[in-house]
Amino acid sequence: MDFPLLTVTAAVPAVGAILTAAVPAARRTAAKWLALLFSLATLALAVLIAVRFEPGGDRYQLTESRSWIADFGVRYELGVDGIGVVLIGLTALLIPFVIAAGWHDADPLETSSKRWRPTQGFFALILMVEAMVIISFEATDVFLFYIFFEAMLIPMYFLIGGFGDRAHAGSDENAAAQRSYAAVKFLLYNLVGGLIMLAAVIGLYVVAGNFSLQEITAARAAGTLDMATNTERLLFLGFFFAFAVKAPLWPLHTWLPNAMGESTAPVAVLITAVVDKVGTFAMLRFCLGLFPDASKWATPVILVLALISIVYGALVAVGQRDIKRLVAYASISHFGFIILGIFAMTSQGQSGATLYMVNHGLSTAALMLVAGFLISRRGSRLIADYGGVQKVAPVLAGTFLIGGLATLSLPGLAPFVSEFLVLVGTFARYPVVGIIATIGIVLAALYTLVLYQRTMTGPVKEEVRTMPDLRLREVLVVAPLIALLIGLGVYPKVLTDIVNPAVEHTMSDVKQTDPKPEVAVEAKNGEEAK
Amino acid sequence: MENLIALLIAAPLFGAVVLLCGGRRLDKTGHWIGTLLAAVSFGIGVVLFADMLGRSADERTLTQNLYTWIPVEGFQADMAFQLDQLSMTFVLLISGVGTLIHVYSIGYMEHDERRRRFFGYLNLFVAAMLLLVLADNYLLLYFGWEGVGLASYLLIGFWQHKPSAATAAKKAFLVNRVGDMGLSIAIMLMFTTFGTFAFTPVFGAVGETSEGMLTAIGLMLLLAACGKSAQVPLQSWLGDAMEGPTPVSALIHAATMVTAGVYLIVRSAAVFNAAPDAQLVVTVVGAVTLLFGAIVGCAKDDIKKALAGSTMSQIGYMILAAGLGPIGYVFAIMHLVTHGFFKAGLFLGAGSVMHGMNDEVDMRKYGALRTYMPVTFVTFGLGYLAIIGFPGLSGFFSKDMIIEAAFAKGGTEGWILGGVTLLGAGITAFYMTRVMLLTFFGEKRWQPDADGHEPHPHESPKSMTIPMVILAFGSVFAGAFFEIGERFLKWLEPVTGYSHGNPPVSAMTVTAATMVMLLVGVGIAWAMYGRRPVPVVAPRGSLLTRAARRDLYQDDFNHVVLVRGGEHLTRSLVYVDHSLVDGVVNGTAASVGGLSGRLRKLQNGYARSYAVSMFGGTAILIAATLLMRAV
Amino acid sequence: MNPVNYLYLAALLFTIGATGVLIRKNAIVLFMCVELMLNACNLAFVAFSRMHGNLDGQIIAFFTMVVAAAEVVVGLAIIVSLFRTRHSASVDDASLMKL
Amino acid sequence: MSTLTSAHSLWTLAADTPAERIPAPVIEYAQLAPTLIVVGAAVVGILVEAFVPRRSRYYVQVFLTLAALASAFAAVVGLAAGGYGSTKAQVAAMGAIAVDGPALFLQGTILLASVVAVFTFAERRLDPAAHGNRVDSFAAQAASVPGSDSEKAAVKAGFTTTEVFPLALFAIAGMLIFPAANDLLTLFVALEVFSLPLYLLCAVARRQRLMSQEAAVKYFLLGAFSSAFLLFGIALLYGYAGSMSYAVIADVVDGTITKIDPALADTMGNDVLLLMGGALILTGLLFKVGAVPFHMWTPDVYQGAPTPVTGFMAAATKVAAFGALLRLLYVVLPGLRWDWRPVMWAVAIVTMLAGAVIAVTQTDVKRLLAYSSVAHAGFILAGVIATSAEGVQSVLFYLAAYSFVTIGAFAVVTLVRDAGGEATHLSKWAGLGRRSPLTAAVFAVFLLAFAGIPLTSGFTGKFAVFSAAAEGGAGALVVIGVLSSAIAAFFYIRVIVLMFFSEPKADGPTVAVPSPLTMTTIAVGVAVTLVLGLAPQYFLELAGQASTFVR
Repeated sequence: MDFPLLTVTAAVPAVGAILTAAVPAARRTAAKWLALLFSLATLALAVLIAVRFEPGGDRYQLTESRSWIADFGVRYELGVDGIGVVLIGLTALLIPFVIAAGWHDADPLETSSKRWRPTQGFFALILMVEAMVIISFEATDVFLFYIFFEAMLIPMYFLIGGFGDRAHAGSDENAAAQRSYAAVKFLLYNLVGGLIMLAAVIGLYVVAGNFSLQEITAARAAGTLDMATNTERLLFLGFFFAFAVKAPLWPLHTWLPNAMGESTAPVAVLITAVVDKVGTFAMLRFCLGLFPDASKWATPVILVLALISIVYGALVAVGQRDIKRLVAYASISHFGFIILGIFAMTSQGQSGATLYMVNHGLSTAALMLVAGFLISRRGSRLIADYGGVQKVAPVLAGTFLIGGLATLSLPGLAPFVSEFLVLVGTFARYPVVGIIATIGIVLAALYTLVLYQRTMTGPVKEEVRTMPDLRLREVLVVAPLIALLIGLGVYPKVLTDIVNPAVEHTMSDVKQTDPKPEVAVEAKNGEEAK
Repeated sequence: MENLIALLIAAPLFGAVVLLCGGRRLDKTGHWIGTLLAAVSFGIGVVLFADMLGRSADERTLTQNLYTWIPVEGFQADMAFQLDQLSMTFVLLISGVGTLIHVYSIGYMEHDERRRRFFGYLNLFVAAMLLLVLADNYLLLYFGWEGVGLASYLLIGFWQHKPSAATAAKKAFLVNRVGDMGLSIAIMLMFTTFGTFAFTPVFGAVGETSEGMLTAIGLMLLLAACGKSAQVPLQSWLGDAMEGPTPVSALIHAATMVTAGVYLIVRSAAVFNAAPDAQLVVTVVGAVTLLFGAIVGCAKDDIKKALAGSTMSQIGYMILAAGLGPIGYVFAIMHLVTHGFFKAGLFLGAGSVMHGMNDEVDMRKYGALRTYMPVTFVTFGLGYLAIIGFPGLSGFFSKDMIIEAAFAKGGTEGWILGGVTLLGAGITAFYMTRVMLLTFFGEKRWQPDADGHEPHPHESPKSMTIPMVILAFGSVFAGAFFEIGERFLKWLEPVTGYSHGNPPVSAMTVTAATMVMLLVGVGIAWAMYGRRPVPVVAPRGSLLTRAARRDLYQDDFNHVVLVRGGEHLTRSLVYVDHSLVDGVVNGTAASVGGLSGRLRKLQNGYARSYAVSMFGGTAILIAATLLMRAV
Repeated sequence: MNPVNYLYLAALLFTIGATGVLIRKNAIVLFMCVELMLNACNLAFVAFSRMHGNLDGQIIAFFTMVVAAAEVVVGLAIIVSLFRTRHSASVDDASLMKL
Repeated sequence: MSTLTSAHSLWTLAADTPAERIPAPVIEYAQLAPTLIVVGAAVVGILVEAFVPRRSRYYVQVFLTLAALASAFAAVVGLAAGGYGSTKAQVAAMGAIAVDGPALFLQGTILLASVVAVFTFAERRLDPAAHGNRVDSFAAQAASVPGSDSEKAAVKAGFTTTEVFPLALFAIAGMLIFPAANDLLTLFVALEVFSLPLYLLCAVARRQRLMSQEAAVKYFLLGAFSSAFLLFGIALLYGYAGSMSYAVIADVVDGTITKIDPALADTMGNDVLLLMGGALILTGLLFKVGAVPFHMWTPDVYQGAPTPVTGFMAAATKVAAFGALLRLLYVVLPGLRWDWRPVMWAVAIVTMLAGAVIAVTQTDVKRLLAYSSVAHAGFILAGVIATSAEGVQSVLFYLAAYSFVTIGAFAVVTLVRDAGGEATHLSKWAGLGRRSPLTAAVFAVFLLAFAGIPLTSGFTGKFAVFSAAAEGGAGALVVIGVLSSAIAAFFYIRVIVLMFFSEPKADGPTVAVPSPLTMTTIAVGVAVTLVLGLAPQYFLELAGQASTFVR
């Protein structure tokens, strides 16, 4: 409580947003650098958090608590557990890449007026989103979380609707129409989810009388706060619905392809790699923490939905004609894995799910940003318009391939670790589910390789022939991501050490223990012993 | 000493990284770096081998634990290696033959502007394969396993501008993925059963669980093996994989990739020994593939495809042997090694032929090449004799052992398997002789290639012929060397165990029978292709021939059922997603809009109608209040 | 006679007034109907005050008259100005704004 | 016979109630100060119209009005500080007017809202000056026919309808009394006192006078109609309880009254009187609130009236009317809770849904806001139904939050103009965000507040009323409310899409640069919206302390 590190971490990008927005219209580049600067400062703070955080220590650390709205029993309570730390890290890490990748995405068109300052707006909004995402990863007060969970929709909405692809199939009005359709769809889906959650939040308030996650969880554990079974289930559903829309879980997913398809690649990354993570994160922290019994009650259905997401998402991805939509459906499939891991209720599953959030963020970022570079070159999102790119732009193709391999979770790249953990974790409790889920790894290979084959290999298309290879800025964006993917793939320990304790807490919230192996092998950990 | 193990992998891996990230500036030197690092790896292997020979049989296992890879509660995966005789064998084979193929490629890929990348991929391939055989737990093995898959994907699809190549690469990777499913499920089963998936503890605990569970694990491992080793039903990728440059085929077929399956099964001996049913399935798969490959091999006119068929069938032998349990493990590996020599030799020879014939692959357009490329002819010939099991050459010993072992299985199984292996030997003799005759004997049937260049065959450069020669030596003497004094048996037995089984017939009889089959096969082949001229355009051929040409329609089956079906499925799902899932949402929105449109008609602008609604409202209000009281 | 009857009368007048508002077109007539309703209320007030034997009701009656008068002033002002612009006092003609 | 006795008793009664028994009334001037100040200022305003020369009238009136409102607000604050809101809450003026927490809170709200509203009344920079005279949103001479020579002359002469200020003051005075009224007579009179000036204010728009007058007529006729219902309800309730005083009626209703004379005993038995009376009074109040099905005047009147007036009405009227409604339901009819709650449930639900649904297809900004105000009435009703201290608190807070957002929004509407005056058709707002980002952004903030997006006052208010309702056991209502606010969100967002994501039209409207007056209004609106969204605690406490009625 000495130095409000968490508040500052969230405040820095917010301040940055305001300053960036204030930059005069002419000084566009200044705005960009300012935004980048602030995002890097945030990254530094996030690293500081990770350093200050002791994995062995209390469940929530660096906590802050101030009174806020006493009449609603709302307090301004912040605190991070391992899961929060890594996700804050992910967010703070990706934003600079998003900004750098979107460097030219928001340069104003000629037709716009003097006072219209899209560039400033674009970067300001990105920072605003970052601030809100970070604080919702930090909030340990349900109301506080809800506020930002909802509020972040607005800047996202403007990012999607206001800054579509320049490179868009079809006429400009048509593009604008599709774009605002996507934006509205995104907002309404999430708003409806959020409002239904609001009803549940109110219900929780009526039942519990305050919003402090720690107090309620403690009270639940101690049995001093007992909810009627049905109440708990209804509240759980209210919360889960909102998170499932955000995540997104089948059949609430259809906003994602539109949103990712119409928005620029960096924004698409922002959506799927950062904002959507709040949904899965909230499932882990709030659904399980507040409503353990209801969570267990709902598990079968949720597992089935997650399975559908995995298989369905992958299959539909195979059938896409549009690169970005394909990636979107791939993400839907991956979110299926994450949710599967969370509700498998095993430490492997949940650690895996948490790692998955990070790794999916990285891999999608890599793949999507490269795809964005590709699209910006050719001016089309249609897979059919490409072919033989590897001949003319080998580096681009190579990075694209690595991104793809990460997406199909090849061993040695980070996603493999998380995906396998999720599968093992699920299998340990629900063998059949686990086996069906493994089909996902084949399908993932299918859509990734199909995408790569159709765009990068084969005879060189005329329009592609003059395509330049990655520029320095672009390489600088992609290279670190790839490095991270490999690094976390061969040495994921850095994350698991932080995450595991938090997961243990979550497991104890839901009063679950890992299923014991049939045969207890003494020499199990003999290797480390040596 | 054990700290060297990591270097085995590190060297080629380093090469791969350097070559792939190095950029154009390495184009000049790239291939040398690659070859060098492969050789380094081989050198270290030899050092370690020498060291291992220096120890007594029971202290030959070295382990090296780098760090804990994935630690989550009970789930502990280590980045740890284990080097025992079995791994050693593979290390030498992989790095040795691998290096030779590197050398060969220097010449073969000379005119390809992406040669640097090619060598990068080759190094990656070697590294992944070494990781596979050195891992001390199944998850790490899985790492190498998929790494091999990736490398094969990159190499098969090396000529990406050819759509066929890209497709073949994709196919190989996907089919392998299906196998990988098996491996990952097997790992999960081990984890839930034993709480670990490291070799030593798992094999130690085998006794403590049910046979059913072990059978399940065994079958899953077999599925994995089928994927990598191109066994029925996952063999379809192997033929297409010939789209890759010939050295790649050599590497895949001789040293890396397809041998992984055999390694997996032999490595998991403990599991299989305890699961007879699984073993039976393994032998069946092996037997079926053995014949399948052989039959396919008989009908192909593409020299590489024919050799591919033969590989399939030879691997079939090994799998079958591995399925026999302690009787067969050693011989499976032994055949694997000898096969590594002669198959590599054969492929390099084929490559050399193609090199001389403007990359023509159709054997019907070869003929009478023996005089034009003598070295190739001789080395290829020796490889040929080795594979058909000509007495004294390596193939003879290793294959003979497997056939004996098959009989030694005992009972009707023994007879059936033995019969199959014998038959296989015969067919092998037939199709290899066919290849030989079509390529090197008979009259010239050369055709100008697409751009009208008349082929004028010539011997390949030294960088290509030298490896061929070395390999030829291997294929001639390896078998004898292993067999004399049962060196190989003594070497491997501590790891895999060995039992004689109960051969119903004496070794001599088996050998004699094999000889007979061999002669029959060669005879028929000579009768068909040696005596009468060979048509340049393949005759329609019998039903079986046509079936064999199309891989016994197994691929068509895949195409119709999986590919077509899959396409339909995805298309319909896309439709569902758009019209149903999304339709519901848009529908609700639209209906709200419609309702709104209808409701706003009520607001018709006439003050009196507003008054009416007020009046009505009041009436209802009063009525409701009274009603509340009434009820 | 029983004061309840006055209530019936009041109710009757009120209903007539209300009906008039609903069925007549001319703004003035509408307005007169409203006045009729107010007077019906007055009647009710007086009757009740008579029943309860206190004067509140009668006092309100006076207030109501005052208010009604005020309403007339405002109302006529508006209606007249409308009439002057449109040369019609029909409320149905005044329906620019709808939907 | 019976007739005879009754006739006789009639006579005797008349005889033996001598006039001197009526006690001399006591008036607590200090506690009625806010109202008195405003009324006084209104009267002075009339005199100003009579005597001050035309040129300087505007300034005098504006000054007078603002001064009056300010001092009235000061008085309210003083009373609240003096503890009249809580401990010393009492009934003043012979039981006619209550001086208690809700009354003071609402009076304060009304006064502040009126101040900012009056700023927009006084705005004279939006329209180009006519013949060198600055003009505001009101007709030069309301009496003259639009387009006639007399009007032209009036414009030439630089006439302005400064009467609007005293009129507004009268309306405000009525509104101040309305929520404080403690007997039915005061309720009725106050209703008329604030309604009549509003009818007039609706009629005096400078532009589109036809619509303005039409709005006035509709408003007037329907208003009169509804007040007739109200009055009849009062009559019946009086008949039931034999008294006008809330306290007495309440006692009669829940049967705790001590002295029961036979006549009362007779009428008390007759619940139909009570229920019908209650229902009719509700009708009257729900009309002012704009609840379905008594809402139909809202869109037309909101659209036709001069926009500053619309803003004023939309904010202040709602506050006053809901205040009166609260007092009626919480003070007079709590005994009847089990009868009116279900009915109000139904009304609230219908109001929320209908308002939201119909708004979806609106094409005119003012009508859109009108329907949204209907939907909001529904939300507030949800808080009313809670029948708990939290309920009152939440409603008070919501009203405060809502009124400023509304005035601000309508103030923005006055800025967007083209040749024909305000460009209220939505299609004209296309691409406003490109032309003048700031205006669009501000309006977006208001829309988001309406939509109840977190970090705005709208969210806090919505959370307050819904949580109160939920605690009152109206969970289903909350769910429906949530759904309808989802629908509502849709059309607010539509406007945002229009402003920011669609290309501006060539003949699009221009955004007038207003004087500091309107700027203040808008600024205050935004400030309140954000403050109540980010740090509402203080105001919630205030509303909480003010949530007990005196009886």
